[in-house]
Amino acid sequence: MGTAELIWNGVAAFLVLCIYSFLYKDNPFYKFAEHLVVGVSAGYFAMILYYNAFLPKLIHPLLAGQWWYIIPGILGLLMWARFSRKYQWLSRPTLGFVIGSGAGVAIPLYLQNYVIRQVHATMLPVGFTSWPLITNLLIIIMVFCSLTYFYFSKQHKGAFGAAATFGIWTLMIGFGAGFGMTVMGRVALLAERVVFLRDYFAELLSALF
Amino acid sequence: MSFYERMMNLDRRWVYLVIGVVVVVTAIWSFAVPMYVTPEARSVYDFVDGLVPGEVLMIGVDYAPEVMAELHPMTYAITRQCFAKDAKLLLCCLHQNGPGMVEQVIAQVAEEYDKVNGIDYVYLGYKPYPAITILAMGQNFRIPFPEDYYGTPLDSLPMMRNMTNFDNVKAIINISGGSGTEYWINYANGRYNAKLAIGVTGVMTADYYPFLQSGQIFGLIGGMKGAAEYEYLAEKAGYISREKDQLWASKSMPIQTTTHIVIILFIVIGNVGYFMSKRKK
Amino acid sequence: MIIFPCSKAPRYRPFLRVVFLLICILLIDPSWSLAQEDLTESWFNPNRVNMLVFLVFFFGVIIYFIRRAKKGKSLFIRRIAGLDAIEEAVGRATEMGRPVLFVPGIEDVNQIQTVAAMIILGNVAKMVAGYDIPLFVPICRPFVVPVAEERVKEGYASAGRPDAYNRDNVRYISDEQFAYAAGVQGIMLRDKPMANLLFGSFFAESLMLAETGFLTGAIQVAGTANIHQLPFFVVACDYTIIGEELFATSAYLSKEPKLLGSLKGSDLAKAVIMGILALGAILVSFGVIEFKNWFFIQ
Amino acid sequence: MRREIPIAICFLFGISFILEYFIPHEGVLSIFETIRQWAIIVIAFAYVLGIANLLRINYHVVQRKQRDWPYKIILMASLFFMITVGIVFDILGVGLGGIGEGTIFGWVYYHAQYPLQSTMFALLAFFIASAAFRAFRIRTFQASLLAVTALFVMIGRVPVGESLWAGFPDFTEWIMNVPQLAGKRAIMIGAALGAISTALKVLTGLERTYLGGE
Repeated sequence: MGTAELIWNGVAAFLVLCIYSFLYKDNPFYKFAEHLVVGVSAGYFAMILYYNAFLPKLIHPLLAGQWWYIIPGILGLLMWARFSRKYQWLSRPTLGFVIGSGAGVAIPLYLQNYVIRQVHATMLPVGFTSWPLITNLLIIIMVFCSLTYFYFSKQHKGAFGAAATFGIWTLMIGFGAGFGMTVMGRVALLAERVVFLRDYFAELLSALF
Repeated sequence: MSFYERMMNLDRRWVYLVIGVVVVVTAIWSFAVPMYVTPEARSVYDFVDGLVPGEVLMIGVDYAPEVMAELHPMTYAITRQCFAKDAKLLLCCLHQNGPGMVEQVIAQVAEEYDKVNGIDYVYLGYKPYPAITILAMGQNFRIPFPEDYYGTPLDSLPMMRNMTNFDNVKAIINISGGSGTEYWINYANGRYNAKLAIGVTGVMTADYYPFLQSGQIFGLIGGMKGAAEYEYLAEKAGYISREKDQLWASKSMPIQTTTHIVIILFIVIGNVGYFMSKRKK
Repeated sequence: MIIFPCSKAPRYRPFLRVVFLLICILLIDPSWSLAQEDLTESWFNPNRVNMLVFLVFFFGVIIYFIRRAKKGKSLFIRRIAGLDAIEEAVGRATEMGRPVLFVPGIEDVNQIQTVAAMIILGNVAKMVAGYDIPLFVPICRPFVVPVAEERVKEGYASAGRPDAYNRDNVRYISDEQFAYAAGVQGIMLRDKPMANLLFGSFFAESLMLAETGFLTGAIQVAGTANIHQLPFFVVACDYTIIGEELFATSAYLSKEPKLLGSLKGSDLAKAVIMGILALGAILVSFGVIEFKNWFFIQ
Repeated sequence: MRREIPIAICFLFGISFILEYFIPHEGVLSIFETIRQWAIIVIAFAYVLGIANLLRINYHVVQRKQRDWPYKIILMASLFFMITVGIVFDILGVGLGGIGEGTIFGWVYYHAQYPLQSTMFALLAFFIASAAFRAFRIRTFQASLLAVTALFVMIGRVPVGESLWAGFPDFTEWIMNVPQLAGKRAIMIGAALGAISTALKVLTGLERTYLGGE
């Protein structure tokens, strides 16, 4: 590691420690790091949008004579009508475009991936003769009861209520499992950071002495 | 406040401190962890191990530097194993922040094994819209990737001469930190019947067991632990070695183990405190 | 509509029509068209007939129930617990004179969850308006800013307090997930809101926000349809609105009875799905797989 | 008119995208792909609104010398710095401008933004521990289910689990494949139906609150 890199990595290590100081309590170092990350990332995104969206998706096609790109250009400019109190309403068509196309794309995809595919996958052979069949039956019962929990047209009382309660139990087991599975990934992130600090300080010590 | 109540309401900063100390201490003084290999990770390993020299394996790398800690070890281990078996490798990247990272991996490992670009491996590079790209590759690799990452036309690469689409690769392994996996399953496997295995982050692992169960994927490497299992197998066979610092996920396993134990202990302490203080009342 | 068989009990009529329609389609399209031919020149994808049927059915029932509600027929919808939780949290904040924080998730306004969050936001603004406590709305995507501003302004106006609206409280923070989380944590730590309402599409930052919120002693109500983040909200928040309840809450809060019709519609769809599931499982158990195959989407 | 035209646009684009799902025609797909790209362009324009909002609010704080105002200067300065080295330098042709490796922008990304972000992300390791410690109490039956499952899965995920009980991996897998899967499916189905019905109300203009008041 050269001196320049040692200094740059020192900056990074200092910022890492600033963030971790938050774990003790809010303090000026954390505040500094917090405001820095917000400012830098806002600038970073401006870059990303300028270089990956504005230039290649609007300016370059327009320069290449694809005149229809003027439409998104106008829609985009209309958003700036928000700066004026009087002409604010001009930004609404753009909102309509973004929200409408978002909803339109989402509807068939949600139905396909989260409803029909799931229904298809849940139609499992059931029975009482072997363990896999019993497990399948259990899956279907659990899906049923959990769906009952999301049923709004009926009070959760009696047998219906019992099913919904069993449904919520299923959900809780699922949440517990989800939590347990995630711990490892989060610890991996911490380990990566600690290894970074460890290696940096080892380098620093060997450079100094 | 009684002892048990104090135990129950321990300040969170003690939890943080203990976790921090344990992680740092384990990072400095490591120890060996016994390893159990899950069948879903072993089946990926066994498959790659069964490749005959000259056969082509495809790896789809779809992740950004943020999840490198968990996924990079898998990419490295599989690439090394594949080259050690003298199999050929076809790579592509469907995540916008990934292409440079993949290039690094392949360049480094190819050098280790004296493999030549265009003959022993081809790196196709990056294209946006994974769904469309995968569908197109199912027809012909040349539709989305007329040239490889370095700008050479595919037709002038010796390895690509007899390769049209997924029918010409033995299997695809997708290593992914996001939704790209869905597309590989739905399109590469679902539509074109390509043999598919995946390596995903720990958070995502749970989502893909159903596909393993239904046979849509033949193997699954799940998160840091899956990567460590793979490294364990690869090390035993001599494809990677601890001396050359080629095991990363395994190095993190002691930290995982101690941290998990600490968290579990804290949960137990909290509950003991809760029960005992309730009993006193 | 005449060709559909009608039952004497009108309650079941829509259900029977759907079943009838499904059977018709199954009869008309016996190949289940698992065709693999090149479709790049055709105008309809026959592999997706099943999707079309569901879409038409689902749209049909929703519009049917909304029209029924418009006609003034009363529809029973059970009380949604999430609503009480929101009201209670806002109530506590007003009692204590401390701010309310509303976090609308980190996705753009073209995500339906964000739209649902915006609907809820308008009503929270209405609740808060009368009490002279600030309502902070930190935002992650610039496109959400105008929508949130409008919703808050309108909420204050409809409570008769347009003067209480402070434009500076709807704050764009950053597009970057963790920079945004850092900014929201900053608000939590230093402005000490009493009620943290987290609604919308959340990712890994969910637990950072919920834990910091807990630290500051706020009452927290969270709601998301992102399954992977629900465990963390359930663990760290006082009340969690799960999945569909988020949309139900927004429908309920919009206070227009006709919009509740959509809840009825999706309930009916759920009932049909349960029926299909049961039927499918039984048929598959007896070795009949054609019915199941019909639900396969390419 | 101020409301009808936006709603009409919303409806038009929404319905077209639904239809697109059913049309495999290559020409049509490429047109829709182009329109999808438009959304990205429009968002780039909206970003200026975001930056303006950020600057306005922070400028107010500095101007009125409100709490923590010196930090707001840091925030604004770092924002301007990034934009200057990223865009202005590039346009003016100053060396080290633009984005990518070997630019000032790249250095700041690798040595400030990336470590800051990944450290924020890594804070989760601590939060997940404190949340588990606090919340996983055997208070009610539901809470116990949550806590016990989490505990089992956590033990099952580390190699130690297997040495405690050989069945741990299988047990964890069963939990993932049966109750976890079933619960997840039910939430997915319900949430998707709720989302679709909300989307439909938005498309048809029944739900138009997003447009704001007159």
